[in-house]
Amino acid sequence: MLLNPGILALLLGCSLAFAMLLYAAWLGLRILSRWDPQSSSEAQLQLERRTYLVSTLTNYAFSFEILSGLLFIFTLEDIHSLFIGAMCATGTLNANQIGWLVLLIKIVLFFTAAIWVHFNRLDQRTEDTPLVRPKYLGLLLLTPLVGLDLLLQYSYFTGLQPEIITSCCGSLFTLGSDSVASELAGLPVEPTMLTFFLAAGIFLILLVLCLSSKLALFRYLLFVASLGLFFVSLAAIVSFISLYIYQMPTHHCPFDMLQANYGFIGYPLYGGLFIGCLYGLLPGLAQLLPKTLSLHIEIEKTERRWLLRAFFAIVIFLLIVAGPILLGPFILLSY
Amino acid sequence: MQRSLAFGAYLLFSSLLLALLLYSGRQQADTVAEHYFPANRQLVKQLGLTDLSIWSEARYTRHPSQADLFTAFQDYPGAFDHFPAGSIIGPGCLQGSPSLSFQKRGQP
Amino acid sequence: MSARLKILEHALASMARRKQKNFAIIAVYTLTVATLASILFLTQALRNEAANVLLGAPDLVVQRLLAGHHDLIPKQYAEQIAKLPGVGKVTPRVWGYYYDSLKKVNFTLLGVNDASEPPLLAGHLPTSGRQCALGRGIADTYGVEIGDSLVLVDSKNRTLLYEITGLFSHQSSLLTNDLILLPEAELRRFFALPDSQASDLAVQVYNEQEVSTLAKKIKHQLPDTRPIGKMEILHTYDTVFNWRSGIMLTIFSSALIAFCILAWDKATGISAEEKREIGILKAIGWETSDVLLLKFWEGLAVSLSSFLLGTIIAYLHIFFFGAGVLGPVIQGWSVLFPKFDLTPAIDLYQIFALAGLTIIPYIACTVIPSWKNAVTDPDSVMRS
Amino acid sequence: MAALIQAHTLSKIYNRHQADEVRALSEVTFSVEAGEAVVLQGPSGSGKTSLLSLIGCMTRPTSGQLRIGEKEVSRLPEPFLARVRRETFGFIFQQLNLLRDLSVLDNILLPLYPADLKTAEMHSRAERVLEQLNLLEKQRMKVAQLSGGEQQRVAIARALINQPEIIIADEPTAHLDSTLSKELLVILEHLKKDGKTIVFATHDPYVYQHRLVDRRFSMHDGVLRKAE
Repeated sequence: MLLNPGILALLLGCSLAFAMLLYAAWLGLRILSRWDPQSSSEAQLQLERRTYLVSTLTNYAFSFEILSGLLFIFTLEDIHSLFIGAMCATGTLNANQIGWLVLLIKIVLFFTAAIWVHFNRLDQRTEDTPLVRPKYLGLLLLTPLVGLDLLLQYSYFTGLQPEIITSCCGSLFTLGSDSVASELAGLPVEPTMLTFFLAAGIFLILLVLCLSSKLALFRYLLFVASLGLFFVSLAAIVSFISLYIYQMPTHHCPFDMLQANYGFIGYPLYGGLFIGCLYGLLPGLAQLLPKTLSLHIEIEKTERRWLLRAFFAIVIFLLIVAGPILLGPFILLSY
Repeated sequence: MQRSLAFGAYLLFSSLLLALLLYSGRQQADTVAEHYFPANRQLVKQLGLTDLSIWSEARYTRHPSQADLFTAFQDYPGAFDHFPAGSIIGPGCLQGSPSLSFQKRGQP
Repeated sequence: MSARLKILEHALASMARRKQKNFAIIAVYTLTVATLASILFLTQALRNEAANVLLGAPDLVVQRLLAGHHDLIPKQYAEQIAKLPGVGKVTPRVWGYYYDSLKKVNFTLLGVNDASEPPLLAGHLPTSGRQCALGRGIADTYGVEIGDSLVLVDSKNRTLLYEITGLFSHQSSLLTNDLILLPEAELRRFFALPDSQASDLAVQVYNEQEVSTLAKKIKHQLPDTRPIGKMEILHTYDTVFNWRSGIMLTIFSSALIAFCILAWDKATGISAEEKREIGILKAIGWETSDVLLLKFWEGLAVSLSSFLLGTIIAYLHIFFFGAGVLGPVIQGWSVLFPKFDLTPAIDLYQIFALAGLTIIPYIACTVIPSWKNAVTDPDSVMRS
Repeated sequence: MAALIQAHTLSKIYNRHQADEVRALSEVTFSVEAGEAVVLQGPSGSGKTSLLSLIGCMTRPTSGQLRIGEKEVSRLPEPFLARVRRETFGFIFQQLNLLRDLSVLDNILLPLYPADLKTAEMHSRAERVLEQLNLLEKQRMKVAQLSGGEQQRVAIARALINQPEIIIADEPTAHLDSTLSKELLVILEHLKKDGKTIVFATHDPYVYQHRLVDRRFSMHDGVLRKAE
């Protein structure tokens, strides 16, 4: 096991977050079993107060879980020098099988936790709190996921053996080998680029439609478009966006762009994508919530803000992507 | 209003100070990397050195990368103390062991 | 000014009114952060130094093992190794230890052949039999300078005098602190080493990629040897400092835990006065979430200011004051400990990791107490 | 026109189903019109304070209904009660409940912090109430340095800053000498003239016999009766 400060911070933080969530989930269970909005008893009042504790605990825990994704990537970048053959985070991730799984869970947690936090905030603004049950059920589902994240992270870091020779992005994302990653890297550039900009275009059009109309259908479509854009973008980053950022025709690594050599450009890039997709998902999901009047008013009030955030985040993302394609000296399409 | 401004100013000041320290550190590191690291590397090369001279109380701490396989606490080059006692018990004083001394210039 | 800022304003005002309590917390917190940060910065700097300087180390060091001991290696092994394809120069090295039982230090005696001037040396390398060059640490500890003489007792109990002709400058202390350089022939005489043998062999390898292959070949041809590659040497230092800092972080985490208990205690045991204040705020129309925000701001103010202050103190301590306080901890029993003149090797990642290690526990142990205070009954002020 | 405060069979039981159960209010029904000044009189422990904190949206009734203006508040969750409290009520407490180490101005501004008001608006409101209560020169002083009467006026200023419709005063003269009590009632009379509704709890005859009082209720063991 590596006693690296970043690893210690990650394990400590995730354990604390998990402990806080466990407590919150237990409180949530008690709230679920005894919740009675019609009652004005002392017990109900205590439960109402507990909901504050639950939301404070979960807000802190989820904020850390989201930050931990960053720290995780940071740490992978830092310790890559300990592994022979690892030149960036990809190499560290390949050092044992669990690495990629941890990353996947962290991405899933980012979206689910952020959605929970947003819906919790909606619910707290309404007088009749219609979301109490679905909210706490969701919390009960999310807590094991955070536990799993902690467990996998622990076994990943304990399983890291510095002597291991790992394959790095150079060998993982090269054309010709037989894996998902190499298939992504091997996607033909022109159609991928087309699909990517098409997906982004559809997303933006739907966004504008949602801003101007109240039709639920547009929101559902936007939800689908966000999901689509997210996966298409990830594929596009490996397939061609990375090439333009590194200005090299064979460098497909999705993590190198987070390093200082490339001006940390990866952070606004991934930030824009993740935040944009998150706020694109929310309006569609909000349509699925119970249709009480108070909630409806609150959704109408906040939805506009979500849509605008999605818009700006995706525009930033697209600008960063399009910048080097349009302005850079590197021309890929003629290859 | 004034208090949040003062607090904000304090945070800004100390983060700037920290940033400045980090930046100057980087500059310093660059100079060192340019001047002393090559010189030291040259020294290492010429004398054929293998280890840093940080701890000289025992052979395995003086040359961690060259130590014997059988040395206490030592299973392979680069293994470290696994007995916490190592940090509590100092080296003993052997009777009749030699010591280092010097003679000033001009003295008999 | 938004509601959040106004509540921040009140949070600061109420902290200013309880100077002693908050000052105590910030002081202890800052000290904890400074300790952890010092450990991190120091070991990181040492790692960086080792990684950069030891790049010049021999590509391969071949030692002979006899009954598990490190033993003298016959010089003819050098000829055999030199014949392997890809091997450049093979240099027999002669070195040994000299133990000073008064100071309890092992000095490293190293034989030199090549008299060409190395960098960072004042004076010159020993050329004749009665000369030597020393590391700065020895010179400082014993208060000697060029021209003085070193007195050594050899294996036959003869007292020998060596005139000091060269001293290494302090910039090379991390490498040469305890070195005593003698001409190789003189060192052989001193240790009574046979001419046909050496301490070990430094092997030059043309292609760095080939080092491990060559190591295998050498091990195969000469089964009683142990080849140590340069990567292994570099790796040793990476792990040693990673481990050292990890161990020390783990030990000092008890300080962190103690601090967390203090923070928890301070947050739980608020005075009747504070409790009344929160009651008043709620009675005049503050919501629970407003009070939680107030507490959040208080926590943020404490943790951010302590964190920044602590990190700055640690930085100054390690890189401006030569790790004066922490040095002895790393030093262990070393008497000849190099004066640290370290090069900062910190980036944002270390700062982030440090923030994670110190801020999260503080937040975690103040959440529940601040909630408990925030749900004070608003009508409590009416029935007191 | 509907009454401003309408209570229907309000009950409040503390520590229900426990050994130390206390029935503080039982089935109180009454209403207060806008602009009225109403007094609750009765010995201590009779439930006056409980009724005031119910009306002032500090707690929720165990049973019964309570309307403030158009809003049914008896089942509202706490954060919404706090909002009603902030927007509708000004409180003058028996023990003033000022933060003694803060300046007069800071104390007065406290109720406005959670509301999203512009800074200029906050300060113009503060100036208005400070002027009204003759505290303009003292606004930078700490409350602890003020005389009893001035502190009393700071407390009133704080109650007025959010421009409440209803003023609730719990034994406001209990710790005051007769001059200060007189001064307080003069201020309250002014407020009533401005159209504020005032609900007192007191057992000070000087207060409940004052000319500004429109109606009097007496409380005994949690039961409310019209006083003769």
